Amino acid sequence: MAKIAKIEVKEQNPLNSLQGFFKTLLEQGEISAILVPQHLPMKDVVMPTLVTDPEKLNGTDPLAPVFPMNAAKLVSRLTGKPLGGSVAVVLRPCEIRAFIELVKLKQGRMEEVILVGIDCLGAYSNVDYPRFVGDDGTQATLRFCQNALAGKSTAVEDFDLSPACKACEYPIAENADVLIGLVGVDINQQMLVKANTPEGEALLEKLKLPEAKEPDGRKKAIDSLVAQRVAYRDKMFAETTEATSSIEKLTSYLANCVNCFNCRVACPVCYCKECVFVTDVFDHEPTQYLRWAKRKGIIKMPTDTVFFHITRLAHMSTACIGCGQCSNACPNNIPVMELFRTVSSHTQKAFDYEPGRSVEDEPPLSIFREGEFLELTGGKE
Amino acid sequence: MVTFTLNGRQVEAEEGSTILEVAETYNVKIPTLCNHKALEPAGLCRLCTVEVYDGRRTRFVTSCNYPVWGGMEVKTDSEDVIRHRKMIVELLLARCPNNEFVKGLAAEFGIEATRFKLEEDDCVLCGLCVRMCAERMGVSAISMTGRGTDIRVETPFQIKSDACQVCGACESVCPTGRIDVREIAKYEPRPLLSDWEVGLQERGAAYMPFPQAVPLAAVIDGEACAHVRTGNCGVCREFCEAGAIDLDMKEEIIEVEVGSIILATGYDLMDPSPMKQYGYGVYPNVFTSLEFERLSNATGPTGGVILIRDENGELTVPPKSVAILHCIGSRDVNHHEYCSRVCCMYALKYGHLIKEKVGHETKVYNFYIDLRCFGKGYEEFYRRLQEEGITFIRGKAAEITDQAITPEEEGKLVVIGEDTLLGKRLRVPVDAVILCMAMEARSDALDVGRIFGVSQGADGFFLEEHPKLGPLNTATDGVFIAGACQGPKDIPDAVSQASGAAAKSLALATLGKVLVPSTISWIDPNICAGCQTCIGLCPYTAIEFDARRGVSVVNEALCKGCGSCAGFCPSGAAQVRHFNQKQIFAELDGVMDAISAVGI
Amino acid sequence: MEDYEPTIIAFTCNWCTYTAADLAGTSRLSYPPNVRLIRVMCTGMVDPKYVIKALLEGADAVLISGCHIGDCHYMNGNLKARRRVKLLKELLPRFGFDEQRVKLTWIGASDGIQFAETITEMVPKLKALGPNEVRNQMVL
Amino acid sequence: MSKLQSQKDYEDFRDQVKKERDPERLLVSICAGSGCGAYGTEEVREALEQEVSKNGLKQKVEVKVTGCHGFCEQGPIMVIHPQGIFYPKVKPADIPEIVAETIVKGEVIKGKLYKDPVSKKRIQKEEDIPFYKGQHRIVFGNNGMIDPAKIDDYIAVDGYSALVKVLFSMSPEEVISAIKESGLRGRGAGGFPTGIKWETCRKAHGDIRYVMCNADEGDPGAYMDRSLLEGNPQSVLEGMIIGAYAIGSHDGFIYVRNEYPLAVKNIGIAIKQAEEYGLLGKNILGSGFDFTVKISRGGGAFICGESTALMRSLEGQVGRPRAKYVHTVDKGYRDSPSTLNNVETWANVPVIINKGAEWYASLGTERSKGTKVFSLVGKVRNTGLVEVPMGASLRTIIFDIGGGIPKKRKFKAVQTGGPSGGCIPEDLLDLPVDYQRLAEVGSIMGSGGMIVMDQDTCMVDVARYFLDFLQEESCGQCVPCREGIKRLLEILTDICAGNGKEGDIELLEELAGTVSKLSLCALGGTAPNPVLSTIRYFRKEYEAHIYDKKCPSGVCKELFYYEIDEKKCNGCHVCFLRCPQEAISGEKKKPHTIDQEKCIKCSICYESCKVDAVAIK
Repeated sequence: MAKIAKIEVKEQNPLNSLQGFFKTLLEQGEISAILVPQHLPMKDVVMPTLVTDPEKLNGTDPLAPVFPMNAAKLVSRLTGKPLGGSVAVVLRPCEIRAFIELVKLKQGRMEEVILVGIDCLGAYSNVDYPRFVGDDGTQATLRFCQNALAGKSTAVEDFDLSPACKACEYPIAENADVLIGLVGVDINQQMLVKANTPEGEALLEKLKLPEAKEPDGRKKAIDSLVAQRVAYRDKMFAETTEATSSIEKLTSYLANCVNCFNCRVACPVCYCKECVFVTDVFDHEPTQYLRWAKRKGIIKMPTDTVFFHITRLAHMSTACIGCGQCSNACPNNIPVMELFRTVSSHTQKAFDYEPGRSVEDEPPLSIFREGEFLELTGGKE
Repeated sequence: MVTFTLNGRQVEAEEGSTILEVAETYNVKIPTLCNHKALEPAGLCRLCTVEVYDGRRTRFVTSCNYPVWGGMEVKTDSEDVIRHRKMIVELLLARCPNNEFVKGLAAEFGIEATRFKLEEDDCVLCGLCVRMCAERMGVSAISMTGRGTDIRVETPFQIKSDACQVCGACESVCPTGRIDVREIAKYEPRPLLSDWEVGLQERGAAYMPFPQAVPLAAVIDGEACAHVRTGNCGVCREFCEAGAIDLDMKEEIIEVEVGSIILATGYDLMDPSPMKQYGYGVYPNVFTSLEFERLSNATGPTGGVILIRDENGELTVPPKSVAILHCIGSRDVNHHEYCSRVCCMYALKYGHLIKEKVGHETKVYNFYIDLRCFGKGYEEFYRRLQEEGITFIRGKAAEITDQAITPEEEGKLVVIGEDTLLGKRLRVPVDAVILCMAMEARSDALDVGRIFGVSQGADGFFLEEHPKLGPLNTATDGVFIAGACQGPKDIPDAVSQASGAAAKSLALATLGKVLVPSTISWIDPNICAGCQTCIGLCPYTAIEFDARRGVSVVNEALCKGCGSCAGFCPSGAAQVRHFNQKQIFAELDGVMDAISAVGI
Repeated sequence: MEDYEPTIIAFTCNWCTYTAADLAGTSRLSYPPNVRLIRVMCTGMVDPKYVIKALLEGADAVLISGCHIGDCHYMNGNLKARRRVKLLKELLPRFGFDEQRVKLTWIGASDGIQFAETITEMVPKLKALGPNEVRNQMVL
Repeated sequence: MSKLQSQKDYEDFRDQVKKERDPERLLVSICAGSGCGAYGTEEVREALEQEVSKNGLKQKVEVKVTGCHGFCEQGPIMVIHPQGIFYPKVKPADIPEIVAETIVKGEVIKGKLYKDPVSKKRIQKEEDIPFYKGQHRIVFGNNGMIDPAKIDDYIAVDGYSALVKVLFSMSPEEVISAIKESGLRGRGAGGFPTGIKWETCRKAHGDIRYVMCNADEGDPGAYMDRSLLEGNPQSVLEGMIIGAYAIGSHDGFIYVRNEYPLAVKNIGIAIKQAEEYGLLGKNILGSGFDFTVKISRGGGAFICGESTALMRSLEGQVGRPRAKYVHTVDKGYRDSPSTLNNVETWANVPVIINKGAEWYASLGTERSKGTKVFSLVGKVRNTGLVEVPMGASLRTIIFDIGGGIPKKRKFKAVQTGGPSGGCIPEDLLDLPVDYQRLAEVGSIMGSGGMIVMDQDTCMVDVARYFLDFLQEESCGQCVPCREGIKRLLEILTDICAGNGKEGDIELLEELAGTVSKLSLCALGGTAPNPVLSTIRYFRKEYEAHIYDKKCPSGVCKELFYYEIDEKKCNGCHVCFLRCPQEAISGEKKKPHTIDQEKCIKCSICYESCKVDAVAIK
């Protein structure tokens, strides 16, 4: 049975209380640092910061509806080799799930890290956030949270939360060591702190927070939120499937691609140090271009764009956790996330694989078994 | 050690040994009946009674279980002892006057008749069977039931026992032949047939594998041995004077590190049973070539005398005429298309042996397609046999029947065939038929091949690397093949090939090192992200993780170049030399370019 | 489309199917000339990229063929290949590549006949399917 | 009852029990041993209790149902204390008078007293009756005072004082040496010195030792062990605990035949009570010594009385003996050192400890000490259990105590030691009975069976009878016993049937020699005794059977006929009336004759003739 405590909210300012919680965490949690998003001096930028001084936690705002990058990559950098101290990382559910995938690929370690997850209400795209935030980032965050939790529209002018967030079925970071619960909770009064792992329980023990119970409405609120997102997602799948159902359509879908590979750079689970598409394998002989062109009469330049995307799907669609940073990063607004999530839904199902669920699950292509997929060869070994 | 007097002579013995044991070492014979080396002495028959004088009085004790002690005086054949023993035998004779064993025993004691009334029993109630079953087999399927004169050996409630494991140990120790395991066991006893004698002879669970076995030592058939199956029995230990039997020996897997392996697993003789027209298994005197080989062999079941089966199925009758049918199952589109190569020559040999051993009047008919007598001296041998009067009929025999249509066919096997040289249909009555069966690949060749990475050819035999350039090699480096596992061949050919394979192995051993193929993996450290997935996929544990650099590294001595790593590596850091991505893509481009140029 | 001749790119393992193809040849077995073999040491080294690329370059089908399960010269390369083919079979049909354009078979070294039969069976099916539309697309 | 936890606890309790017993109080003791029980003790007890309560005497009179008094011939026996008035053959109808006269008034009813058949006098007290007078009852003495279901009764006669003495003042070695000095020998059959047996067992290698009580009394007609277990089980138990202490054993068994239901019941009660009192079980009387006893019920095979067979039976195997070259004291039950003694031997132990080895050794003969209980049966007036010092002569036992042969018949022989004992003739009647002497004359002590035979007993038939028993009871394992006894019986049967032939006696002797010398166990070893002893002392009878085809005693039906002596017959007509075959003819007061065609030799005429006119020819 998970252990549940609460953060009491004073003056109807959950953000302040959350900051207070982080301070307690840093002071009493026997940890060396906290990785947590913080408003930077530039008024409309919220970036992960690594904080060791409790006093420097005043600007932290993990609730801000933006995440310029998937912080799993940062946690991977922090934990790839022994760190020499334990660090608490405050992450969105998709970041945690991405991190778990990276741990499977030996790009990070679970040791020395406490995963602190916060119920995710979604985020605006990097481009839209400055338009949303206005002058006071903190107030904007509080306003957003109240609205979102109350089920009111999050749309502003002509934009809304990013499609990835709208289609995300994982708003609750159930696999964090410590989970901060907002959904179904009156955050003007309190926020839940729930320990899901022995490590989380040990930490909560040290913090001496008042005990609490899960509010009755929380499960219902979560279910309703997920249902809303699944509905959005399924619509998105249908549209994308239609939009990419032939190679001709796919070509149009990806027509704007300029081989900048930003999507793969932004992708938290695309873990290669150097993508094969930038190695010399793809340094084609000039004569080859001509031969291709001769064969087809016309080839689109740059070449290898569709090849790149299908290959990337082959490589990591099973690991795609749907954070949407690919779309966020695309300079030419290609709906990369939509394509990946649609294809992933098939490839993940084929191997009965759910990325980010547990480090115990092995990535589909890293293992093999006798007697499986016999239908491929007519039912015989 | 204790010292005592045995028939007036000072003897020494281990403490704890029995008088009987000591007497045996001093060559003093004491008769026994219920004593058995493998069983605890019970002292039931009392035949081994001797006199012991302890300084005060004389007592009669059973020597089988009386422990010796210092200073005692033992007489094994005093007048009294002999008188009493004779009385015991006389009592037994009265009980079993018609039993050969008891009659023999009585004769040994000079007893011709008994003074008591005669009964009609053939059990002396020595209890050997019961004790064997209980003490050694741990089963107690039979026991002594009743009391006093009603005592007898029985199964519980006289019902056929399903506890009986049909081992026959009871039968084997019964001196009088009273015990019949068929009367005890619920299940039918199954004889153990000798593999070496192709089932023509029975054997025990412990047996000599074959006369020329090296080392010439007995083996124990684990599936039949009661000790192996149940942990009981172990009687053989008591009888092996060399103390060579270790029944606690466990099957063990011995790992031997070798530089090369020669497969010489041989062949199977094709089973003729499905070819109904030849009546194998139906007519007792239709033999396979291998069975006939044993029948004519000096170490075989008949000691080299060529005999065929009588009406009881026993090998007792010399044949007056024999047909030898060539190419059964080989050179046959319905079975094996290939020629088994050795049949012609052994068939000629059999003809010669029959003439020589059974007599020149014996008729031998060969039904052949062609006679393939290639090789040194072979054709000459063929000619000689023609001169010896052996009949050669060109034409494959079609059928064997016992349905006589003429008086001279009565009681004979009739080979129906055609003499293609004369263009005449034939019916040849003979006493016995030898089927020259095809040699075929071992039934487990597939499994063996998998273990060693050796493929089978279309005929099922192991595939050599190349028929001309690599006849001894296989697809797996360091694994060679020799003999009939590679294809039908006779002894000189098998010896030649084996010598060659041995030489190849030795060549490797002498060199002491092998060249590894260049087609192995390499991981580009500049690209490797250190995910270590390749380590889990490598079947040869040839990849290690270099923690310092954070990259995986291929051990070139272990890598076989399968490319499991390359097939996965998303960044292309892991690549197989000569099969790297650039090369494959180039190949692909080339193929596609060429196709587009010619249209197909 | 009567004169359409499908192109099959076959990634064949060195020990089994490549040998089988060789045997089919030395056995003088006849089968359609639509196949091009790319020899690999093991099906376990076939990168999904190769299949994607072949199809994008206009091949009408890709055949991956190796040793029977349990017979792999490298113990289990074919098991790994099977998972990769499974992935491709999920992935490629999303973009209109018919499922039949990727084929996995096990053909042992002595199965020259089976190799010939496999190709013989594939060609009419591919003809019925029509050419890979990528042939006329400007992408690679 | 809480457990007694020390010597003092025991002594206080014993003194209390004794104090509560008023020696002057009226006590009616009724024998409920198997003999008296069969005569109707239960009905007598019921009638007595009814009568007592009817007269309002419940407080004044104690009715005690006890074990066997020994004089089974006279059952049911009633003894009224404190006067010790002995009433034999009491019937329920006698009760009102006994209560009215003897209990209420204290008057003796002369007519109901025991009448000595020899002196024809009425005798009032038990101890004055010749049957008891000649006895020395150290083992059986207390039977009449104890209700076997009440341990307090045993403690009241100083029961368990020997155990207390042993536990708190003697070392095991001292106990063993006391037993050795007493000269006690096994009362079962072997006669092995008990002390030496215990000592060997104590010294034998092994962690666990067992003591066992052999109550598989199998001899036909013998029942002393049964009576002891039924009447005074605590004494046996006390002996076993003392033995266990001496040997160093903590586990005991009582192997008792299931045909003795009362013995099984009483020893069971005794064990339960002793455990409740802390006299058995863990930490006996706080001494730190543990000993538990289990009862094992045997199926009644004669052979299971043999020690190795008994132990195999205990182990759950078929009760068949093994060679005893390795003694059971070294490797017995479950291959552990085991001491097996018979019921009577165990019962002697507390006596020896209490009264001292020296006192015990003063009883008996040079090599046979103490007393022995015999079951005196057969053609003798006073059948019953007789306890005499070793060395008492056969004549004393049979004539003085046993009252001689009834019906004026002549004594012919006595067989001692059960079915495999020998038959001892009249001229050896003065033989002092001890282990050696019996062996010398070709018999054995056995467990104390004693069958008296009169002139009408055919000795060949006797031998045949016992061999028939032994043939069935032999375990059948070894050749001489199984085949030999069978053949001995075959020859004897032939002789009895008139088919004897010359050489049979010699063949019997030769075969018997082999059987006795070569058999595996004592059953076979002693089985020929009946044959050999009868040949030795009654060879003439054999010869008469074989050569004359006559059975002089008139038993073997093929070999005699009855004839009425005309001179003696007074024509009383009794035989005529009684003959079931109407084979006798004759008028009253005139000599009768027997039609031999019709006569089936049932012997009714012979038995009923008052003038001995019916003769065996």
